[in-house]
Amino acid sequence: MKTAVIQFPGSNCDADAVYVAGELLGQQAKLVWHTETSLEGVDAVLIPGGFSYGDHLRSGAIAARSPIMHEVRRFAERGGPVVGICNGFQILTEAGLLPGALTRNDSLHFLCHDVHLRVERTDTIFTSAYRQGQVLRLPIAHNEGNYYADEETLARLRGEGRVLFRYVTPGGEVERAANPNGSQNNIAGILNERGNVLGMMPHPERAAEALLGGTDGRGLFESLLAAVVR
Amino acid sequence: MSATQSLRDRAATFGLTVEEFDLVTQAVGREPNALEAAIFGAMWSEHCGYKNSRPLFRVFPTTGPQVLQGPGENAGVVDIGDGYAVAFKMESHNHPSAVEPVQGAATGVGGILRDIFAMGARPFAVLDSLRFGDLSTPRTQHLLTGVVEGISHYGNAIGVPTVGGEVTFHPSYQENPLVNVMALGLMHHEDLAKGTLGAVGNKIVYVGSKTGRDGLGGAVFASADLSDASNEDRPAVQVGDPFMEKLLLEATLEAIQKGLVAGVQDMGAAGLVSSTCEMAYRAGLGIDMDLGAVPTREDGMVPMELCLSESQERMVLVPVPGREQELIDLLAKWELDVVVIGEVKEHDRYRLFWRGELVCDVPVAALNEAPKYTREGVESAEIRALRERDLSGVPVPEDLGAVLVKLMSHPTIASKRPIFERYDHQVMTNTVVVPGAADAAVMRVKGSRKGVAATSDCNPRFVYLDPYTGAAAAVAEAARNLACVGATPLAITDNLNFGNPHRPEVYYQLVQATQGIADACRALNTPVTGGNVSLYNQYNEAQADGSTRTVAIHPTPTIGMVGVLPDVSINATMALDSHPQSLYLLGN
Amino acid sequence: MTYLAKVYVTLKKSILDPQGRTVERSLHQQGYAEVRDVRVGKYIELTLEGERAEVEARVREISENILSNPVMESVRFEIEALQPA
Amino acid sequence: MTYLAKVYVTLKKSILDPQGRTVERSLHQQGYAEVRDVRVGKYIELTLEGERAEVEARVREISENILSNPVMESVRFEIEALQPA
Ligand SMILES: Nc1ncnc2c1ncn2[C@@H]1O[C@H](COP(=O)(O)OP(=O)(O)O)[C@@H](O)[C@H]1O
Repeated sequence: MKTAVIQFPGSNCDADAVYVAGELLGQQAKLVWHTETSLEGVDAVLIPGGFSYGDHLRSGAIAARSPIMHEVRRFAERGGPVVGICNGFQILTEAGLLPGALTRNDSLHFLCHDVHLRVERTDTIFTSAYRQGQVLRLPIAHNEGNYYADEETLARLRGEGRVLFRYVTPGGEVERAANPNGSQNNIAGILNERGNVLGMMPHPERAAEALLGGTDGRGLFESLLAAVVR
Repeated sequence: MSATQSLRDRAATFGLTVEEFDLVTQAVGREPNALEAAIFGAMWSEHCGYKNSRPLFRVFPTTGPQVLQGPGENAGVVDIGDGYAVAFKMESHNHPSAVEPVQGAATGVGGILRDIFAMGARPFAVLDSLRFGDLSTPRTQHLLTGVVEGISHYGNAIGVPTVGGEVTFHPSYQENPLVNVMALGLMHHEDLAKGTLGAVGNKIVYVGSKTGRDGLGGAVFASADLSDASNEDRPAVQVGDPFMEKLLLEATLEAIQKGLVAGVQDMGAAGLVSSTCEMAYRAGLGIDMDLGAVPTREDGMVPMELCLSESQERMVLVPVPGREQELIDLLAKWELDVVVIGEVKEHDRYRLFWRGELVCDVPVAALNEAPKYTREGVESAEIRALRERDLSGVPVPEDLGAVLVKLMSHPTIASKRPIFERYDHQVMTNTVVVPGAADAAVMRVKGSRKGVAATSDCNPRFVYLDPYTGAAAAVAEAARNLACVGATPLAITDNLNFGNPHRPEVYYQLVQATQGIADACRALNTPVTGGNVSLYNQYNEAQADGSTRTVAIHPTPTIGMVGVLPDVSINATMALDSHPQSLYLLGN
Repeated sequence: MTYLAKVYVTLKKSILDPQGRTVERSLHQQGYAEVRDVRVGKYIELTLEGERAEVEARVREISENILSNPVMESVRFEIEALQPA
Repeated sequence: MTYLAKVYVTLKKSILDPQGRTVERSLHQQGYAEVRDVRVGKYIELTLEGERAEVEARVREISENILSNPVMESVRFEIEALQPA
């Protein structure tokens, strides 16, 4: 699997993404600078976390309008898998590749701690390595992860099974107390209509090694690998 | 200010005493002009020239086989084996944080990170040591919230994890909080960069943010020396831009790794002047610089403002001759503006030009050789009495359980989770021991089995009562914290936060504390590789009779210590596993 | 001609504004009990050159496509001619 | 009477506005080369009850002491009477 990790000025989880998709998975991963205009020969695109353009104006807003995003859109239209993590999720919504928006955490604070997520579906290219309903422990680190969409969009997301991850209690219950940022419906990650674009706030790449305290995030990369190789 | 007053009469407006002004006249060989006087004032300030503290540093051990770079550069560097080294340093941003906590603390993080990547190291951990007054007051709540927000804003955005620190509360910090930030960077030995100029003919390149009138608001200059911009136009607060710094960081490291730079230095206190003339001093060479080339954010800036502005996110680079264009292209890729502002010269002068005119021409050496003062220290009788108070008569409380609860609920002891959860402590995916898990943080080193551990410590109450033993104890505590995660201590950086050194009782604390640090470092084989001094931390306390009295903060020599783990997977935390375990008490 | 555009970006009424709520609570605590409906938005100033109609069209584009996100924000703007310096 | 107060908080001219600078650059890259001097500030709305003069005094206090930091920001406000709903 050849992964392109898109690098914007201000991206800061780019090297972490390359480390997991490349080193840990034993695959190829390369950084692609935001002014580049080709994704030739790439199997998967990863838009990493960070503070692209300092998160100025709105998080993800300026990055979403940079040249490479045109190419990412075409890649997604061809059915190529695209994952946006944290700031990457914000960029995907700003670019219109995913519906809704990510607004300020309801606590108004940046939060960095582990959360529990429930895997809502396993018949996707991102979650085949997990069990249905499996509860994952992954870290979050964001200021603006509060997912918002209008009622109609939410109803569609639910109806079409496009909510892939929800914040839950360690026991797997969707409860207000398990929601770190005020996201509607405890949404932590969603898919596009076609199911090949994923945006999520938690950081699977930070939980891919036992040394760092957890391996629950690894399944996402393994699922993707299996899908691409197949 | 009367028009007839000579520069010498108003030496104080340049931060010089009359005696110092005369020393400048002697060194320059004539009376300095106002710009030159101000430049000397800045370079001879405590912050740049360490005129009160340097003599005290002589007691510190600074060498050892592990030390690759001792004091004197942007940061100290220690060897951790396998070809890797760690650059680290601590710096204070106390006064700015007292005025504007968010930006004050944020720019503190920005400044220390520049010191680290100017050494060629990639910053990979930040620790923050914070002291505030009474948490029940609105002022302290405002300061604490703001400082934490500032650190989190800057550190999170630039993508360096904040992995540890300490927060304590004591009334002596009510008006004058302390914000000490330590940063660590990782590098390969061969990438060690220095703040120097290389050879004659080398160009001096300015990169980063444009220069504004930042940091001149607090200056005491006579208005005649500045442009006619009103005071309103001279912000006392500097705003930090972590986004710009992230670009600077990536560009600087890439330039160093590609061998494009002969010298690097960040522009910190006293901005352009201190960075360039320190570089010249290290190289033993001179500089010719055109102030007109300095990119400005505002119109009408004059030489004094250009020289002393403390605008953030600026660096000085010296390209390797012949590779200037490569460097400029690289910086452009990172969307950074770059200008050549000067050249390295054979002579030993610091020469500045403005609109074709030579406006400053002074010896580099004199600028960098501030006079040194040793004073007389006397212990305060009041404090001695406190220390010697007989405590044998204090009764043991009956309900020790209640005492425990009371202690645990003191903000200094209570959990710091609400603070460290606002810091991204995992970005870069190296943090093996996270905040709250132990008293020191542990980072792995990708590409090696090694781990790096870091901690910051000081118990100011102890130092107040007994500065020698208290400061030594801070070093010992830091070493214990490292040992408890499985690391071997390597070296320390320190941040000496004290009151006004002209007061004998404060000077006494400084002398005793530095001696305590030195002796403890010798005993533990952890040399001092750098540090920072913040003096004049004091406040006015209202007295019963309506008068006020100047009181110094508790003396606070914060110790930042770095250690190495041979195998990072073998580490320890405080967690007790659920199965039966035994607890042992070591020591006496 | 040189124009100053003032752009106001506010969260849509239907969207909860946690920042506004926090400011409101703090105002209440500080004795301003009569304050309600606090909303915090953005105020952006920009200067640009051109003919009035064209400037207006450009500012509209910028405001609607870049300075605000229609999913959650409303935007309005004003334009005023600047005296030549 | 009920009043709507509109408060504008801007960074002082001499203070670095990283947000404005970044937005300006991005506008240039997206083809709006004629835009300059972009400054990003805050726009706060609040509703409050009282006599006009008193409301004005209260809003001034709130604006100057709470909603802005005089060390780095300028603040101005407008007050308009709201039609009773
Ligand atoms: N300001 C801070 N920033 C980051 N981490 C902090 C901060 N203050 C405390 N911590 C972390 O919280 C934990 C407990 O700290 P502290 O209460 O100071 O313990 P101790 O006094 O026993 O060293 C440590 O892991 C420490 O690094």
